[in-house]
Amino acid sequence: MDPLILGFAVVNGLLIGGIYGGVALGLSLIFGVLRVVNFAHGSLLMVGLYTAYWLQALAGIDPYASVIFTVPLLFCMGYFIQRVIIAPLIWRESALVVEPLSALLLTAGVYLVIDNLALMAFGPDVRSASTSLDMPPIMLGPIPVNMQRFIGFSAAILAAIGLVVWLRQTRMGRAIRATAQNRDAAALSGIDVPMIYAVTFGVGTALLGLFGSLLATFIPITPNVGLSFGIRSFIVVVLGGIGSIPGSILGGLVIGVFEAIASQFVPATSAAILSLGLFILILLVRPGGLMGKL
Amino acid sequence: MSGDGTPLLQVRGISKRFGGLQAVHDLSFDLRRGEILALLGPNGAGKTTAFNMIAGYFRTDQGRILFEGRDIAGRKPWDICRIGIARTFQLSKPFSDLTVAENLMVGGFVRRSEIDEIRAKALEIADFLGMGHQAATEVQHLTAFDRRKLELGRALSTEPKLLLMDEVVAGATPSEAQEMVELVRRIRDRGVTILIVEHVMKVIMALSERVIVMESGRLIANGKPKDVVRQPEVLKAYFGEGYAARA
Amino acid sequence: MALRISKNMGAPQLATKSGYGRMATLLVVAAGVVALALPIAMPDPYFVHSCIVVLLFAYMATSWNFVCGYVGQLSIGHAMFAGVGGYATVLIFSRLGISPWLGMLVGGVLAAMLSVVVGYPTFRLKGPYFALTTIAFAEMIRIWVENTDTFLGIPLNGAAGITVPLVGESWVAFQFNGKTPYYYVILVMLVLALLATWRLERSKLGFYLKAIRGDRDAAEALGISPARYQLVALAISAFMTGVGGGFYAQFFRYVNADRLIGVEFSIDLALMSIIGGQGTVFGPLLGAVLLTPIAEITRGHLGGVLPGLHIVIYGIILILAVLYLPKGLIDPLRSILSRLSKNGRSA
Amino acid sequence: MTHSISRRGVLGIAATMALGSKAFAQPAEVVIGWILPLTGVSASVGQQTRVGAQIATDQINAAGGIKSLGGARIRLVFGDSQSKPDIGVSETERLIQRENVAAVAGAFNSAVTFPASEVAQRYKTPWLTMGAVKDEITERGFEYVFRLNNKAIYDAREQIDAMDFFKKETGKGPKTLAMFYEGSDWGRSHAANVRKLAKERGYDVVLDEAAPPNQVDFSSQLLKIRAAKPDALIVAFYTPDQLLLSRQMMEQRLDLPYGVHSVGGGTEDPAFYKAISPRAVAYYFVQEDRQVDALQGVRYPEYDDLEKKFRELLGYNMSAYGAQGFATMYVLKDALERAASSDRDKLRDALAKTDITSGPALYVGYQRIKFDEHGQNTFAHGAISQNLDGQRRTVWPAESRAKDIKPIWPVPAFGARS
Repeated sequence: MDPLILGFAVVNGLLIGGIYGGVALGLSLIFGVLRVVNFAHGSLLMVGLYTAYWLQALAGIDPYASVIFTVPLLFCMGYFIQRVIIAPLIWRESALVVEPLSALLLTAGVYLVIDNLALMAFGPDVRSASTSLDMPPIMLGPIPVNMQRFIGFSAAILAAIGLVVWLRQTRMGRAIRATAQNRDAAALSGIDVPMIYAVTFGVGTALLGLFGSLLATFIPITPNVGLSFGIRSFIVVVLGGIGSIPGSILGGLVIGVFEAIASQFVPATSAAILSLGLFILILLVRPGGLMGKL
Repeated sequence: MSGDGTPLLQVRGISKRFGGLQAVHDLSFDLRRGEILALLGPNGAGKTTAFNMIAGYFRTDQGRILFEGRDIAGRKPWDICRIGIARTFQLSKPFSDLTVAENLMVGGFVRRSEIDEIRAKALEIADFLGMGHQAATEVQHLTAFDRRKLELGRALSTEPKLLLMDEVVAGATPSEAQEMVELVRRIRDRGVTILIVEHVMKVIMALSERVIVMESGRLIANGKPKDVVRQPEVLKAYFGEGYAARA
Repeated sequence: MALRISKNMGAPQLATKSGYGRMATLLVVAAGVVALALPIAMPDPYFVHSCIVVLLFAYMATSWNFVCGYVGQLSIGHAMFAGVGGYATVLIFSRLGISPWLGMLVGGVLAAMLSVVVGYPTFRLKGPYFALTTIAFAEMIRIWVENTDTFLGIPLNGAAGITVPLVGESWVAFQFNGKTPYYYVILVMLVLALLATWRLERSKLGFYLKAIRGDRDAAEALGISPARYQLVALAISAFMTGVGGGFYAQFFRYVNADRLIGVEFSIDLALMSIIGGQGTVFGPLLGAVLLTPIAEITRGHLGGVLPGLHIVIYGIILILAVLYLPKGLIDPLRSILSRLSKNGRSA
Repeated sequence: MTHSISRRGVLGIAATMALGSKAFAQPAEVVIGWILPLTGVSASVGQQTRVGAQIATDQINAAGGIKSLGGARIRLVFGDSQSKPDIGVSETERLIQRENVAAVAGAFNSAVTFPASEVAQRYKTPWLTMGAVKDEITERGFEYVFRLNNKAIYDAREQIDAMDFFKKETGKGPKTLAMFYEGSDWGRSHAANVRKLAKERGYDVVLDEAAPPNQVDFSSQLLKIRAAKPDALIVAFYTPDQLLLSRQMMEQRLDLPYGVHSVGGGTEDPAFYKAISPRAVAYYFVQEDRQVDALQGVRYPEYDDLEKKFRELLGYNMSAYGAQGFATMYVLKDALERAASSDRDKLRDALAKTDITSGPALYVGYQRIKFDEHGQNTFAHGAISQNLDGQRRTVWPAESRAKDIKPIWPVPAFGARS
């Protein structure tokens, strides 16, 4: 294989892999704290993408500027979903332990509702947003690096760092970590666990608002675009170690580079089979993932 | 009654290490047919580790565990159950969406295949536990103490020769503890040999003919309860912290 | 469900339970009579066709429930077993000329073999990990079949799928012009699956699966090797699902990977079982009987007007069921039955 | 594109069987069924077809319905296949049994059309294939199955024919081809046909690559194309993937001397052109099911009404799917008039004798509609357009070209475009 082509493949793999990791951050955070597998994760990204699209189509707001709207909006959606749909499950279980399967089914229901509401509201047509900023590719030696993807990649890294710092340094962050470690003990020491849950869910989906805005400029937007990211996000999170923030990014990078290089040797369809196989293998051999504490 | 004297279980030099921690070090003891042996020791002494090694939940790093003369070290929990060793768990783990009778039936399949027979046996055990009237109750509606009794009954349902019990009276009221002591005695009287890990001294004094004491993974004493509690190393290791604090 | 409760266990409850059991038995017998008479009473082919679809999903959901409901694990990959069964049935008939009746059984056996390969490593995983792994396995197989035209000389025909060669009305070829024969075939299959589940309830395997669902460690202490019994149950479930895939192929006369091995198909089976009441004999049947027509009616009446609405309704039902009927729709039905039986006694 | 569009029309005459007789009756209703993917990944196609068919139906009814049936009005009923074969079959059963349709049209996806048209055959109900291009659909000896549009093999042949023709015309042309297509039914079957024809015509296929649907990044595949250095690229993708591919090709300035040759799919979807920068699709060759330029000569008033209403309802210009839905209804109207009956057998016989050489049924751009003994419209053909100054203009066949149009061949590199 031509080393230049391989270099291209690695750079592309890192860029898209970082984006996968960034999109998966919220999934990992929510699982780490609430033990809820959010099946609607991809659908919420779709909401972020459409929000960015409509802000541009109706109000002429550049997708990059729309972050100031998408992030709060998605935070509220996440907060609302937790408070209204998932919290009753927690009350029913009377303990603060949600049965992972019930939660998975609930979020699967949310996914069906959101995706098809989007179909009813926006129709099945493909949309795209575009930025008015001029973004020529930057050159990494002979390899051009696409700016829009590079921004997505950088945002993923920064979001992960920001999240880690926030969880370590702030009162709220520490309360979230305490809740993740032992929700009963956290509740006993006066932490408002339901509120922590809702905030965590909100933050996890707010990240999707961010990536909705950043990806809207280069991802085709359809009501079922979430599916493209959904299953891959699960792979990324499991690979990196469920609940681990750096693990999410690392998992994304590994999958991105793995698929990019594999695709040079086999068709994309076979590469997809290989990454599913890698996913199964990791779960079986090292269920804690690359960065898991197991 | 102190058994017929022939050893049922012979533990020979078993050890277990978790990372840097030597949880059990070269532990040896015998358990005679028909006796109730108590395993004592402060928290972290390695009691539960030793217990889990016998029950097949942990692999032994070295040493042998002979049951009726056969080495069972390294066997899987379900095989160990099949050869006649039953156990209870420190935190009772009933099958909460099944009824009492159904809980008591599960273990019966190890010895029998006729379902009516198994059901009859399960109802008999329920009566034995004093829970006959609750046979059709779903376990999630039981009190904590009834769940403990059920845990014991479920172990009995496998018709064991040896019963390993982990802290059966933890959290029980004095009168419940008394009931449990009675129950354990009656189990022994049915011919079941018992190894019991217990913290509550009163229970041990009332039940066991012999105690062994562990500290930091090693055996430090072995004898009649009254004698053992006078040994200085036992006093230091055990009563110095755990028991004194509890009492 | 009814049958589970009718086990006579404790003396004091005996009266209630048998009263309840009698009601349940009556209901089952009545349902059976209705099921037998349906195509005669309502010979409209579309109606019979819809009934077959309901029964097929009921059968598939019952097969799913056989392992997943009883050990409390969520498989979202059961379609792979249906796919193996469906493809095997069609290929054995079209390539070797062997009757699909035999082909369905071979397909079932192949599905059971696949299930052992998949289940052996997978069953060590719990909860969402298990669910995600089953999706991954099924997706690997789906993508592979979609992109494989021939494998070892077997024409899988890639994404195009395979049609069943038409030979006209023939019992041997399992092809009928009318709907009624298919109806009775799937009805018999469903009854057999229900009987198998009913047997499971009172068998060692059933008790063992429920024990594993309750607590794995405790189950091990009672002489149960979880891996072994879960695998046995999975193999039986996969066999049943595979045979169902064979029926699907014969009835629709077409198999393709996108649908038959697709995630959506797997999700449908799981949802019907869960919404109806998993881990019970009749829960999956109830789920299929209620959900399939809802999907069909909303699709028929709203699909052309408000595309997507029927799936929204489906999603809302799922959310409500998980929140308010965690044991499935069978649970309130059960309490109604026992109330009725009490009233009956006092009257 | 042909591939994904299927047309299905079910004509049902509700309850008024007396109509067939010469007795003078109230204007009755003829029910026509359509099976379309109204939800799921192909929902866009289903909706466009539905709108096209509905507009045609409204026009027919407004113009007095089916005159030989005493002015019977046509009513459409739709079934949503969700692109799933079993659901398509069930919906076909419903339309035939419950809605009592006179004919069924559909169902875009070959995977649905295959088993669903067999249902129609079994019930002796005419089935008008819309969109599904799989050759075998009309090769099973089913006398009730008709197809207005191209077969898959026609699509591939037209693409290669056009290349051969440009080569002859200019003396220049590609030697090596790369194929990149979506890895499900349509893309793969098209690729198989191209592969076969390319070999016969002496083209060297240097890359043959499928991708699973709904990708989020094509960088790796573009690298492979770059490394293979083909003279031209043949693609077959649905809209989302086509959008991603076209954008990334422009971003990465992946130049192919003889351009991108797409077979319908996303490049026929008006939503695609709304979403993509015109620069990204400049000089694209698109194999189209509908030939806009060929229609410039003959305009029927129905066309203006159609195009206006279509834009009002969907927000973009007429698509090939909408055109097929529209044309299918006029083919059915023609057959109903001649059958003077909504009886399924009579309607079938009338359809078999269809020979349309004028009128709105030709809106897709065919010069004639006539079915062969397999039910295939042998006059079905597509055209190849090239995207010139932001418009797709027909460049092949030569006789369909507008006077001012000449293909740009080879195509300028991205760097050389203004």
